[in-house]
Amino acid sequence: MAEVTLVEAARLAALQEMRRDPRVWVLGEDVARGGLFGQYRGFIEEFGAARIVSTPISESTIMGAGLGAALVGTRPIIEMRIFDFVMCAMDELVNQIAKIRYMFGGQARPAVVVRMPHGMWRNSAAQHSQMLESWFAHLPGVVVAVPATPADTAGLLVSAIRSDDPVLFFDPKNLFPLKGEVGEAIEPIPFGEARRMREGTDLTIVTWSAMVPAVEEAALTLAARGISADVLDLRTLWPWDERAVLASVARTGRLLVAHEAVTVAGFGAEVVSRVVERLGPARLRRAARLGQPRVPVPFAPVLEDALKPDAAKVVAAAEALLRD
Amino acid sequence: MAEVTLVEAARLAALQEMRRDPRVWVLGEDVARGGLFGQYRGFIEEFGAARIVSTPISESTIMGAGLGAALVGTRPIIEMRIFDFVMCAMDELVNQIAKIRYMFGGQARPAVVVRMPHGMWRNSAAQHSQMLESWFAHLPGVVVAVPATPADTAGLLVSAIRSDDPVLFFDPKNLFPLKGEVGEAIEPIPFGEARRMREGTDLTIVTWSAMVPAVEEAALTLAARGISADVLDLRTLWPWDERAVLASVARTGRLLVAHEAVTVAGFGAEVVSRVVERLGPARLRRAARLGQPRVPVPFAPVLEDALKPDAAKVVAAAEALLRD
Amino acid sequence: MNAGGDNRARLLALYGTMCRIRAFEETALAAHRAGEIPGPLHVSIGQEGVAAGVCLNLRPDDRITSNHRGHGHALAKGAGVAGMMEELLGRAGGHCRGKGGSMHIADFSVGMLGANGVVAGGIPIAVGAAQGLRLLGSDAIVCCFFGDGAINRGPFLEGLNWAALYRLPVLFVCEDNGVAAFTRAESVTAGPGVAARAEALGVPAVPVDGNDALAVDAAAARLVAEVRGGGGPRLLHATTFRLMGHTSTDPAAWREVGEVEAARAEEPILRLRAHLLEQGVAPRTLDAIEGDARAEMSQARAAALAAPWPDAAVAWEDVQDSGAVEAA
Amino acid sequence: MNAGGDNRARLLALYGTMCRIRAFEETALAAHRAGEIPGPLHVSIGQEGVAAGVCLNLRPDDRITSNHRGHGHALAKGAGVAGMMEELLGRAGGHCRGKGGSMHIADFSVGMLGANGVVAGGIPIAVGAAQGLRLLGSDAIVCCFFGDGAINRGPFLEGLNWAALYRLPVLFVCEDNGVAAFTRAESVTAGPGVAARAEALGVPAVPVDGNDALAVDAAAARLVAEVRGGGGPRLLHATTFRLMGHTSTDPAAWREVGEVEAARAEEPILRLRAHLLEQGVAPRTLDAIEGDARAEMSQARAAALAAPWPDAAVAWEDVQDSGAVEAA
Ligand SMILES: Cc1ncc(C[n+]2csc(CCOP(=O)(O)OP(=O)(O)O)c2C)c(N)n1
Ligand SMILES: Cc1ncc(C[n+]2csc(CCOP(=O)(O)OP(=O)(O)O)c2C)c(N)n1
Ligand SMILES: [Mg+2]
Ligand SMILES: [Mg+2]
Repeated sequence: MAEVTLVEAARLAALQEMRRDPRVWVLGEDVARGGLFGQYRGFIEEFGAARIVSTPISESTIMGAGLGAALVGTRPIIEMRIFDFVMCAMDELVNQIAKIRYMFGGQARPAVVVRMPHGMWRNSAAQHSQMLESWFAHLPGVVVAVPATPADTAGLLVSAIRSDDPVLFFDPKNLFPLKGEVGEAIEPIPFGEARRMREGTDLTIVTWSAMVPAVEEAALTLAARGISADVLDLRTLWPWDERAVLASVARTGRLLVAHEAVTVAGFGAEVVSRVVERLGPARLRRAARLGQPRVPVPFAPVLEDALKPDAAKVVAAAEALLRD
Repeated sequence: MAEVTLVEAARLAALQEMRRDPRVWVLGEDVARGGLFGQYRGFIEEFGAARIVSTPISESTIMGAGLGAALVGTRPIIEMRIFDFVMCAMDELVNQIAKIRYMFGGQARPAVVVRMPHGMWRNSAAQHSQMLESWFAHLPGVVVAVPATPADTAGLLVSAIRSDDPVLFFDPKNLFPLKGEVGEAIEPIPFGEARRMREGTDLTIVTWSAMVPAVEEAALTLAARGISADVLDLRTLWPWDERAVLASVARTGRLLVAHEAVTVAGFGAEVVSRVVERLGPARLRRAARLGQPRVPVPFAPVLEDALKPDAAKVVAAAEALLRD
Repeated sequence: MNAGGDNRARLLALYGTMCRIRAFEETALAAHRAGEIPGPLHVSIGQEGVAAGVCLNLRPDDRITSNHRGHGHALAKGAGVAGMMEELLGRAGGHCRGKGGSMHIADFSVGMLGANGVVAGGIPIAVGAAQGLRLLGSDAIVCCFFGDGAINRGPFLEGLNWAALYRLPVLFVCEDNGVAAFTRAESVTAGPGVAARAEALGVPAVPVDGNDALAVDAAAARLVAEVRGGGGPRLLHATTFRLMGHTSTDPAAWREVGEVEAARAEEPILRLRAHLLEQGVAPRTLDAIEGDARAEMSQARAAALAAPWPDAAVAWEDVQDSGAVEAA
Repeated sequence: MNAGGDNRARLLALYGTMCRIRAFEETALAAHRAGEIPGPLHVSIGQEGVAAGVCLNLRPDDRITSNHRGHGHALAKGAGVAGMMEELLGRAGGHCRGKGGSMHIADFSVGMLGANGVVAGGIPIAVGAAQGLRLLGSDAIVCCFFGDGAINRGPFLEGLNWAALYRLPVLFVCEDNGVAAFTRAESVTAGPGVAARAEALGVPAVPVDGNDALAVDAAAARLVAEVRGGGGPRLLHATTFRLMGHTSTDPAAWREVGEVEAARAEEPILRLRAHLLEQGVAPRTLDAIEGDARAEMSQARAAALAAPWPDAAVAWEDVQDSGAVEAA
């Protein structure tokens, strides 16, 4: 077990899988230089230019070529640099990758991993800070991974690379420096299993990705105030661990979903709705969501901070949920 | 008042607005030939090639050029032909149009209408049948219009053309032949006001776009079985008429949201969550959503029918909601 | 090209493929009119020379990508007719289990990686397939078919630049029928055309009369050899004519008077037939080939019509392994 | 170009603009290092000749679009410095009220339609703006700045084809600094280059030494006249050199030894200065211009530093008119 940063954990996972399987390769901008965040540092030396392909600024083709290469039996890791740039490759992702297995009646298996570092990060403003993971939970044909710790990032990336499904892998770029333990041999973590961050009895908090540290902090504050939160990090949004959430809310009767993405039509809505449908309103005393207002991400720190969901807002939302 | 088809109602609305305001113009593929569905029939003769611009198959540029033209003070109607093709223009829509007013601190007003005929239509399969309207409710900076009748299509299109906000206008292509009354002078319909399709007391059904006729039929069947449904067609998803929904559910205590789109993370989740948050679970006896399973749209009629939410499924869902 | 008997066999094979494509699509049109085929149907009648001439030069393990007008490409690459016809009719035995239909016809077993409902959608897939094949150590190549309308979409530039950069084994084939849907190519395409665009992106381009199947065959033979030999990508610019409307329901009323009639005289099957007759092939040999093709396709239609629909349960399959499909 | 006194005034104006751009960006770099400027900062130090030489030929009602490296374009088009500096520091008085920052710098009051965080994002906007201007009966033109990295994205092809097709008044300016982020242009760009690509799309292209501000001015004067005269779009291919890293935090360690030093000798401000001295302009005149520029920018920095932050409430404004913003 070594203590490494989240971005290094991701690097180690990709490294392990590329050593294990010669069909795995990487394509994206600047990947031969290690990638924008160093997530492929040293790969070009070990795997060469045939497997570490630094590409032109051609997002449509990065995505579409990854798909084509998967159709002949390789297993590409498609690196999108920053999530927002995937908007330049949506036809390839939404109309092609997500549908090709179905549309062709199972003839094709687009076994790609699409890596998309997402979320707010160092005041990068509206075009470099988006979190639209809920879009892809709504899109049939893809797995949606939203890890938040070094170990989960590593384990889920291993699963993603080994999966025959296309996996949309949302690297939490603001958490890249976060440290944690990662094993020598990285074991795959199954999709659809939440991680219980904390056991509690008063309310259930469900979260994922960049919000996880804020929720962790909030849970401590709440504990200090005598409020015991049961906290789940979903880790993947499709599939997602409905069972764990239902079991928790069945006990606590109160549900708060906290995510960095915009609240309106965010994945929090799915979680709340599902709980209402499955448990029935009677077994739920209160439910609420915390996310960004429906506003693009601004540049100035004072503005970004005003919108960004943080620990204090989680605490306030949790306390409000208990006041009735 | 004349009885016209939905597509003709849309044509009349655009015609009226183009006559009223010389800054309004249309760009898209084959629009000089009247558009794929005849929604611009006769326009080239009246307005000429400067205002009815038949373009290359260049969706990125159709969208982006519309934006640029708005920035200098014209009011483009951006015709996307079929919704799914907007995937080729998502950077221009999501990263540019939706954000430009905010990102530039209010200096710019991207007053565009983006028309995107969406939904299942004559067995067009996975790449020509999508309904992803919930994505855009989640996207700050845009209005989302999802009309379902000739009158609403006409009135909302007039509002869209006059709006300084970018309006994403989802033409319900499967309902184009539907007939209804449209006034001589088409009055704008405000965004965010639901249309009450039917008054009732036993449950609230919320719906929009292509699902509206199926829900109408279902409500009749339910009535015949002694179940009285209060039915709302939202007409726009952002803004949406939360007030009308809350008032209705406060009376009925039961909520069914029915849409053609995939249920998971669809806009139905937002409606249910909002009702739970606002009314509190105690005032809600049951809630459920009906939509497509999380599956791409298949080609064969027998398969499409199996997945498509229809009147019978609405009836079944409503009855299930009343069984407790 | 080969000489003598070999050459004659090759020409007859070419003729046979073209007749089969024509017969398949005429049968499909009739089936569509009869209400047996739902959904949009794009036929390539008049363009058969390109698909047949190019694919004659491909190996079974070579791959192709196609566009919305893909029946000809699929048949020429060897796709099974029964599975194609069943697919068009939405039957269980279709290559795509009835989930794709005409616009998504595909037969991976013969390297046909799929038609595409998005114009230019096949271009990045083709370059990636070529890159993947190289990584796997194969010397198979990829042939990418698209229309003149596709050259105004971004992926054309990105894909050709990419293929040239990595010297990928891709043969791009632009089937230039002069129209995109209902719009004439010259009214939406600036500059000197597809070949100049390709050359400016580092992809050598060769023009050919796409209605002269022999010329297509010869040009493709040369280009396929160059591509397979490691010379990097090439583009074949094949001019041709779409004798029918954009879809089966488009009367193409916007054509000029006499335009289609004039084009009929230049259509590729007639031309190859004339050549073969000149070469001394007996008319009845050719009639037999045509007749066989028609019979094959009629039988396929009848068989498809008698074939079972897919089980409704099939609609929930082939989505993804992870995660339930959340039945409605 | 004008001769005699007029010409000298023009050259001094050019020199002044370049010095102001340099001073602005050096000041911004210092402010970034000092922690006053958050977020990514892309400076164009070494490339000032292009922005200054081109924009000298534009009218106030002409429009420009820019990319992520937009300070020079904005300043050359006349954007207010105070509003720019406040924007970089995220202050209330920024042109974008602190919502955009460096990467989204914009000043619509002078026709600067915005920098762009997406490579090639400005291209379709520029062509549309030109189409809109024509519809409104204006003879203003649009100048669209982008880097060599943008020519591998689809919008380059689509936008140039579009502009040529409709003969739109757009001057495309490719600032070719030979690198895209951390990757050399030649390793990602196939074929003969941007000019050939433009010509293949029907857009006449002219090469220029972008570090020779006089040459840029002369070429731009000619092209702007052609574009405004209704000749349709043109492309100016300006070769130049980025003296700094990709962003303010990139040490550009991947440059070859001596590469930057060699380039420094060819940088555009030095070159124009040498020319002006040769023409008999007194050194102190030039020193004064430089000094004024530095002073202006230092003051702007100090003023911005003292300026108020935006109210938090501003974060909820400028989204859209319809629909509440649903405060968290
Ligand atoms: C991205 C995209 N835009 C628009 C369409 C609608 N469409 C289908 S085929 C077609 C014309 C294509 O023309 P071309 O590529 O020349 O092929 P052809 O039909 O002539 O064989 C259009 C516009 C589409 N399928 N995809
Ligand atoms: C679509 C997209 N892909 C990637 C990026 C990340 N990125 C920002 S600038 C840049 C390099 C651009 O190179 P060039 O256009 O030559 O401009 P230069 O930086 O040299 O001025 C890249 C890759 C981006 N902003 N947008
Ligand atoms: Mg064509
Ligand atoms: Mg560059």
